[in-house]
Amino acid sequence: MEIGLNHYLVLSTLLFAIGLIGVMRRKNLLLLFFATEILLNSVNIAFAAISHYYGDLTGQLFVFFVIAIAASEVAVGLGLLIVWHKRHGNIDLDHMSTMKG
Amino acid sequence: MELYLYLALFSPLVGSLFAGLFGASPRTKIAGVVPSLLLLLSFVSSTVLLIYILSGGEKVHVEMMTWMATGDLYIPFGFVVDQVSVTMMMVVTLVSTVVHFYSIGYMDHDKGFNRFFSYLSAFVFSMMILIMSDNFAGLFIGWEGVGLCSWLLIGFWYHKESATWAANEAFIMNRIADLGMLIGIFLVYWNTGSLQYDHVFATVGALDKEVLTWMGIFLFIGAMGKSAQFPLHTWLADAMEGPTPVSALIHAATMVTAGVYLVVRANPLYDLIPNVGLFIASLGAFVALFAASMALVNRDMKRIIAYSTLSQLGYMFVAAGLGAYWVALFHLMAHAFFKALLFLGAGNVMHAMHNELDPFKMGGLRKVMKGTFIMMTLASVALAGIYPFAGFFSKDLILEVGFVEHHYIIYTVLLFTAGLTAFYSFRLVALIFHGEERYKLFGIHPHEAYKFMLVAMSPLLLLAIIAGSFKMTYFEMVTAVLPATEYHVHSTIAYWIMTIGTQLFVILAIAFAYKKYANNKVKVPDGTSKMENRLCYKILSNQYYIPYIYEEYLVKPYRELSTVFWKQVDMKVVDATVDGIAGIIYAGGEKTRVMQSGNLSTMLKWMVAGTIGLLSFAVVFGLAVRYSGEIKTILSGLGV
Amino acid sequence: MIEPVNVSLASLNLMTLAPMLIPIVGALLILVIDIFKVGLDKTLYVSISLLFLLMDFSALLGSAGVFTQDGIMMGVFNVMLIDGLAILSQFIIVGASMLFIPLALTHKRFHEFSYPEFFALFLFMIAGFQFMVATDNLILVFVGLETSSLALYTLVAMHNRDKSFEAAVKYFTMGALAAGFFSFGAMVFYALTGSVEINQIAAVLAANKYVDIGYVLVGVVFMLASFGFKLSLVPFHTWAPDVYEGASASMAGFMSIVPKIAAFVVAMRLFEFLIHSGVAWLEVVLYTFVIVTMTAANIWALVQTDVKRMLAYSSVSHAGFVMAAILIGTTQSNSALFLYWILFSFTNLGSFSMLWISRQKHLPEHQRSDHTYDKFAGMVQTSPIAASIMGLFMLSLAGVPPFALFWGKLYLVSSAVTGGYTVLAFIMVLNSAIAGYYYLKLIVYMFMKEPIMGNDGHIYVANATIALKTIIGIAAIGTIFAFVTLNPLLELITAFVYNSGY
Amino acid sequence: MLNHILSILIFFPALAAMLGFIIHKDSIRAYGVAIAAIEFSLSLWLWFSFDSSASGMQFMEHLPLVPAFGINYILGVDGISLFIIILASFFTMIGIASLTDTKNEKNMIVTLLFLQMTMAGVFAALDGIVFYIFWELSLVPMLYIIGAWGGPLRIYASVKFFLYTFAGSLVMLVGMLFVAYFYYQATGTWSFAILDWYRLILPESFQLWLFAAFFIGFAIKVPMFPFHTWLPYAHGQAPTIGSVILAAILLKMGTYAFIRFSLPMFPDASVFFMFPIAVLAIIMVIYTAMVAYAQEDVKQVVAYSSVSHMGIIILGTFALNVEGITGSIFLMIAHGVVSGALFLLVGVIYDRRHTKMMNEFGGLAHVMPRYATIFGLMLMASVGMPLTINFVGEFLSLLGFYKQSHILTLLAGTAIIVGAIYMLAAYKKMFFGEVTNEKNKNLPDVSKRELLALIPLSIITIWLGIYPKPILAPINNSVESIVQLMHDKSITNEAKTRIPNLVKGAEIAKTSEQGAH
Amino acid sequence: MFEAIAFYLFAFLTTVMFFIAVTTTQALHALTALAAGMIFISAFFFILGADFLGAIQIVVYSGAVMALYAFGMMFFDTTRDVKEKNGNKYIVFGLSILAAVLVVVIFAAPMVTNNIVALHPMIEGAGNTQELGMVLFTKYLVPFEVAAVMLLVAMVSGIVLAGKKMDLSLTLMSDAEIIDAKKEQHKKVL
Repeated sequence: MEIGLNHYLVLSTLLFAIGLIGVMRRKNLLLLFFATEILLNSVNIAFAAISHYYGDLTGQLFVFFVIAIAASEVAVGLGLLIVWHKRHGNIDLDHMSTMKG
Repeated sequence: MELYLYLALFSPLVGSLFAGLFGASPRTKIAGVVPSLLLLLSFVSSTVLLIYILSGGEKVHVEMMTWMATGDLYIPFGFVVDQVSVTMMMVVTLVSTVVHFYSIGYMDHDKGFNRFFSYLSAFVFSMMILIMSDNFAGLFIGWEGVGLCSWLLIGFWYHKESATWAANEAFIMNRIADLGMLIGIFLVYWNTGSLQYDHVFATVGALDKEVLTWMGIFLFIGAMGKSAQFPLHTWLADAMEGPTPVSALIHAATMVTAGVYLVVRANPLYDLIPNVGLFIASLGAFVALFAASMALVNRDMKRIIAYSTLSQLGYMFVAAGLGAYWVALFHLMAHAFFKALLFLGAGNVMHAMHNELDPFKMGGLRKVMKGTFIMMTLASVALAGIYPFAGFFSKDLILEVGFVEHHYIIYTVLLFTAGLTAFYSFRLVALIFHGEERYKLFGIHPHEAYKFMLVAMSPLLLLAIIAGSFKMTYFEMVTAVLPATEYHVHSTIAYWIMTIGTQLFVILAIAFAYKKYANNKVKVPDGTSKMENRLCYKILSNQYYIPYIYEEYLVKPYRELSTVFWKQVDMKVVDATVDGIAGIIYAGGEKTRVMQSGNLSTMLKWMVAGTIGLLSFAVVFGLAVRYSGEIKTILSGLGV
Repeated sequence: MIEPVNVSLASLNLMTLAPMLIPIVGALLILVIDIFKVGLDKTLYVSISLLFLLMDFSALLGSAGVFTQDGIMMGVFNVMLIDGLAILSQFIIVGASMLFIPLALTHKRFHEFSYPEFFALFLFMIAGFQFMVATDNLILVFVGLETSSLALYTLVAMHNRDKSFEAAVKYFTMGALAAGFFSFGAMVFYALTGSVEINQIAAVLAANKYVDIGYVLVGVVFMLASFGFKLSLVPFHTWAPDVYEGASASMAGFMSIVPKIAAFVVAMRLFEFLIHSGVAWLEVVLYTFVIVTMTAANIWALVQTDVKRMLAYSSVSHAGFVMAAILIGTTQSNSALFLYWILFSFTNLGSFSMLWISRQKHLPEHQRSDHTYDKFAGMVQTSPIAASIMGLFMLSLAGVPPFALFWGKLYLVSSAVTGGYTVLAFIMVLNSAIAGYYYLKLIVYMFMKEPIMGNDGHIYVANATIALKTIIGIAAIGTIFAFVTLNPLLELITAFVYNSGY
Repeated sequence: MLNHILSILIFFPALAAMLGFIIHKDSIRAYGVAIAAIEFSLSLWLWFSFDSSASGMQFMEHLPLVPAFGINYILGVDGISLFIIILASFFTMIGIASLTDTKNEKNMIVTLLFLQMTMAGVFAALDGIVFYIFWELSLVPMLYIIGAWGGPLRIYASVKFFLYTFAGSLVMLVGMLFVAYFYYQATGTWSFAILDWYRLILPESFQLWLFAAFFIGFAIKVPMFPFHTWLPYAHGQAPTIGSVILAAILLKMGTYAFIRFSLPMFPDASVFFMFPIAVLAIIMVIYTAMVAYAQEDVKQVVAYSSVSHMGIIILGTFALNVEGITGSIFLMIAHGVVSGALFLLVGVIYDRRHTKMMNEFGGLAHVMPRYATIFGLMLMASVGMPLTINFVGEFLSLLGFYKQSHILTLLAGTAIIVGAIYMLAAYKKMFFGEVTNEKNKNLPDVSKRELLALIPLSIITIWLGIYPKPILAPINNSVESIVQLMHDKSITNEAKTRIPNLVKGAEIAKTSEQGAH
Repeated sequence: MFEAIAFYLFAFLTTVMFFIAVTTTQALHALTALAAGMIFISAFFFILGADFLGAIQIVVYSGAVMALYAFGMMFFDTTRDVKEKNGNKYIVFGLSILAAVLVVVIFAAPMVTNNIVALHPMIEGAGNTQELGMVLFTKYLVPFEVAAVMLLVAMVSGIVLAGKKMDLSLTLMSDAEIIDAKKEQHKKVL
């Protein structure tokens, strides 16, 4: 049973879908950020797999940059959460709907 | 001669403007005298022109300036004085001069004295344009102009609801006819390429019969309105709300005859379409009888005379329709004299009776108003057509025309109408001047009119008596332009039988009228007498219920439909659609703005949902492309 | 074994980096200054930023000159791509930024401007956008995008009030999701073609004759979702109104222009070749996007009670309008996109600046949000000139000639007509008509209603300084006299776009 | 200076308006009157220097605006536009002169001067886009006039006015872009110049679509049934001066545009749509006349009467022959004068009583005889009495259309009946009868300032009714060239026969003459 | 064979871990599951021969990012049960499953693409890290530097946002309050 590129792609998609579930159902912002990490990670697997099967390094480079981006996002995201938490004492997004319409 | 033409034409205008200057100022005699004198000038000029024409002069034709010119259309202000128009000019200027002078007295106490003369002279001016114009467009100017003046004058006492109502009715009814006229003019233009009479009548011969028929019909529709022919006749009786001199001038002598003038003027056209002519004649005969019948029972002095006018107009149309244009014109002239006289007399009576119009409330006035009595009686005699008064010559001639042209039904109708005419005319005279002095019951103290008013009326009296003697002179003159058919009953015996028979019939009718109404037993009817409750009386006194029908089935529905159009259609359909579209868009915004709930989770869901939506579409599309071959096979297998 | 690499410096074409490096240097300079001396006034930083932006602008002029002579330039291992699109969009980015920066010099003090970091982040963000547009490598696009986005989230939050935090968090979270979509999309393209460079992708796909259309579509879907977020296409637009409301008015105006033009350029690079290869699916989808975005945003804007939110929806609608250019995909439409956006930036920045100078710190009781319509009632009576200028911007946004945006609409609709999208053209103009209503609503409030009790008109200019007035003046002049510069502008844009192969 | 007189006519009032901002509000009226008078004399000068015998464009100005996209600033007048420009400046002048107490007078006058700019611009523009600019721009001052000085529903009315017209003209804009594109395809260069467009011969199917697109824009402006419902609101709510200019000039933009754009550019489509449009026009005439009859507010009567008259103008335009088109252009001017005057008259009574409901009045002829007289004169002009200005136009329009259809003309001709009905009814309600309302007993008659506006209008009404030639002749020349152009351009046989060939007709006449000799 | 077993094993493990991470109500469980998932992912990298990525995956994600999150969690005090109102679970799962199914439908199909030319082919005999370094510092030098800028931005942002200066909002203070606050600050400094 040969593991082909498609296997990895399907896996990546499934993980991406799990990430989407998290994005949609998490109300706690911190946990919601977890889900976005899952999204990026799932893509990373696919990139690495493609890179592997095509014998091309670009995919791995992409992963490299994605990881960097994910790290930066964490920094900014946590920064935002901290300010919000300082003011409101929670990080629940249901409390965050003063603007609408 | 051009100078006289311009004098005749424009002096009424000057008079009108002069009086108009005083329009807002209080009553001044001068505002009445100057226009009257100017009209006299116009009359004199017309006379000069008449003499010139009579002495065999060429017709006077001037083109003052261009009015409208565009494309191939060229309409000048052109005026022509020929045998026909000069006759009309004479009639118009004479009657209006008389009426003007008369009005100085009649309107003496009226607040709108100045205004009145302004309108009246303006009317004369319009009438002059109507008859002197050398083209249809000019005719139409006059046509509408007299309509306007008629509106102003009928509604002269604008504080009276009935007067303004009648004015509007007259104007609108005339407008209906004017539309026909306008269409007629369009037809003329597009078929002959011009509106000038000489050019048009020179070319009509070459046109299709059908086109000519339509032309004739539409022009005649115009004539029907102005001359108040059935079914556009109701306005004339209502127009009696205006001051009596107005009725005399406009609604008896001049304006209402414009229709006849039009048909006479367009004789080359109508000669080519005898069918239409016959229709005109038949309608004329019908109106003659129809109007006379309504006059029989009416209880309004002026209305009776108005119906009489209507009836006589019917006579004229019979003549014109049967091609006896000169006869029609002759009767027009004669009628103008005695009918104006009659009206002015009625005006005197009204003045005396403090605007009381019901002849049943008068009686025995001959004692206090001798002059008026004589004049009105003579005018009635002329109207009835007793020899040797004017009416005899003109009216009997029309009967003869009917007989000679073998339209016996028309002849019979007209003959019968002649009897009716005599009856109602003398019913009126008898009720007013004879019998018991019923007016005393109402506490009125009648008095004779000013002397000079009677003097002013006298030319008309004279002409009502002697006009008949001009018949041959007139005939020779007009036939230069009109078909010179002489109408003679071939058998002399038949002629005498007819003439004498008619005279006897008329005299009998007069006698009957006197017998019935000139005695002391006449009472003011109170709606209880047996006769008043008869069906035919009711029909007649309600004018065959025509005004009622118009009101119920035309005016009211129009008003209601208008309201429906406004409130239901315009507001609730057209406008509501526009607002509805806006409303739907706006409501769409209100309804869907909940999508923006402000909750981040919802927002994320929307994003994901959008992506998924796109994905599903992509998958469907991708699969379709990938399996396009298979899909095609399946579809073809299914027979698509 | 790995061979040593020999690269000649000349072949790197380092000049292509100059415009991006300038703001980075500026930002670093600001950070350094701040290290040495704390508490310097914001005017200093505004001037420095402006100076560096100016240098950036002149560097761009240089690039433009080179481009007109030599055509498209690649640089630094062919990662940098300086073509007409890149130059034009950078002009817009830098130009709009130059208009934005002086808005920091408000009369009242606002939190963000007390940070030197604000200006540093701002310049970093500009550099990020510049990188984003000046490459066709999806990696650099992604990195540039994230650089600028992260800075932007922070800038929004630095306004330092509850609403701006909320806005920043919403923006950030959705941005993170969009980043996920972007990487997924890039992954699909990479899987398909083994490349992350758009030109290369296009070439490979064309060589394969799009056999894997399903894969392509999946990639396109995720890219669309990602750029849909950035361009605020419905239904990915939901952040826009909230973020605009939460951010300061000036920042909202900035956001309505600069990030979007960057995204437009990338979208143009990415979708144009797909459209031209006859991917009917994409055409249908973009068509739907354009129509839905225009219409839905319009009808939502209709029902807003706050001017800023209305302008937010209006910006969404405008983005949809301009998206049509990408759908049409002709040289004329792509030129129209830039023309439209240049004119739009003047007008929209102007109108947001007008809101900015009327910004209150403490709202009276009857006023629910910062810029309710009521607030502007009867403005013409108390400050007629301000009202006239605001009215001018509204008319321009509505597309009333001869004001700036009319010409953009004209040219864009014309490109729809020329491109054969007749129905689209009609839908576009009808949407302009709907949009007329909400712009008019503000005019109605300003000119035809009576002021609310106790409004002496001071609030409309409470925040005004010479700098702000100058910016508004520039915007107003640009809006009114756009037609003067239209011809050279149009010729320039068309030449640039055409020579870039679009 | 004469070379640039059109530009001066357009931009002088605008510049003056800008300066107007700095003038003290007590002196603004004098300033406004002076500017408007100068503007009017400039327009008269234009008339005097106008060569009436020439049919083409005169005083052309040409300035490239966006040459890359074929947009140029091209101006010019011919007989068709000349008089509407004069009329516009005239109405601005008397409008300002007769302005009664208005709050924010300064804003009003400045707005009016801006409006004057846009009006002059619309009629002088010979470039599609320039035309469109002024066309749209004219909405803005009118929006402000209605919205700021109007009645209780003023905001609804003004917004409705603006959006409705705006939406329509946007559709028209798409049409223009199409034409420009077709021109581009045909010649390889972009051009929005109307005179260039005239040279473009389009296939019939394109013509139909383009005609429809232009039609929506124009029809809303005119306004044609069923797009007319903004008008009663606009008129009902607008202040007097707004109604006057709206009725006198702004509505004419639509009908003018039909003649300037639709007819010469799409002759075949014009013929194709002639009957449907004629039917719409007839509905306008009769239906709105009936609606007018049902009104309770005298201003609404006049407003609906405008729609009714515009129906005749449309009908004349689509007669597609010289008589009809000349008539319709003349009627535009005539209707401008008359309806303008009528709105002024309504304004007079509104100023006194602050109501326009007819049942509030009655017997005014007693109290205000001069007012009643002038009103009566204008009423008669409105119902098309010969020797007043309206008749010439109505007569020619109907005459022209009669060539195309007898029945429809007959139906349209009912205008003279239904028009009389509502007008007379309204006049009767207001002026006749006894003075019943106590408030009306002591109303002052027309004041001098009001006469200042009304007398000239009355004089024009009669003068041009009697002697329309000075206006008719230049119009005729220009119309002849347009009709000839239409005939030459038309493709279908239907159009060739419907649109007369003036040249050929003349030739035949010549040859037959020679034959006769 | 070994590869297949490894793939399925780790696929199963990551899926489960991530699933737990998005569904559990225990924040701590979520964090742990996420960290575990990340580490399992690095296993894929090793399988696929991307050793360098595997290393930084563990270092950056499991080390840095997870540490940050753990810190955040303590700061926000979310170590206890997380109460989340989830009104419409079906939408969430429906959408996600639909997404997965849709993509899988396409991805399960074989790619027919055959024109792929490796732009940066793997080099025989060089270590993964070396290879990457080669490409990163030539071709991807600019993105690398930009990424550095990005990290700087993130750092500055983090500092600014989490900094004390954000506690007082000049935006919300009137001018007078700002002056007062300044004086206060001076005192503290002195």
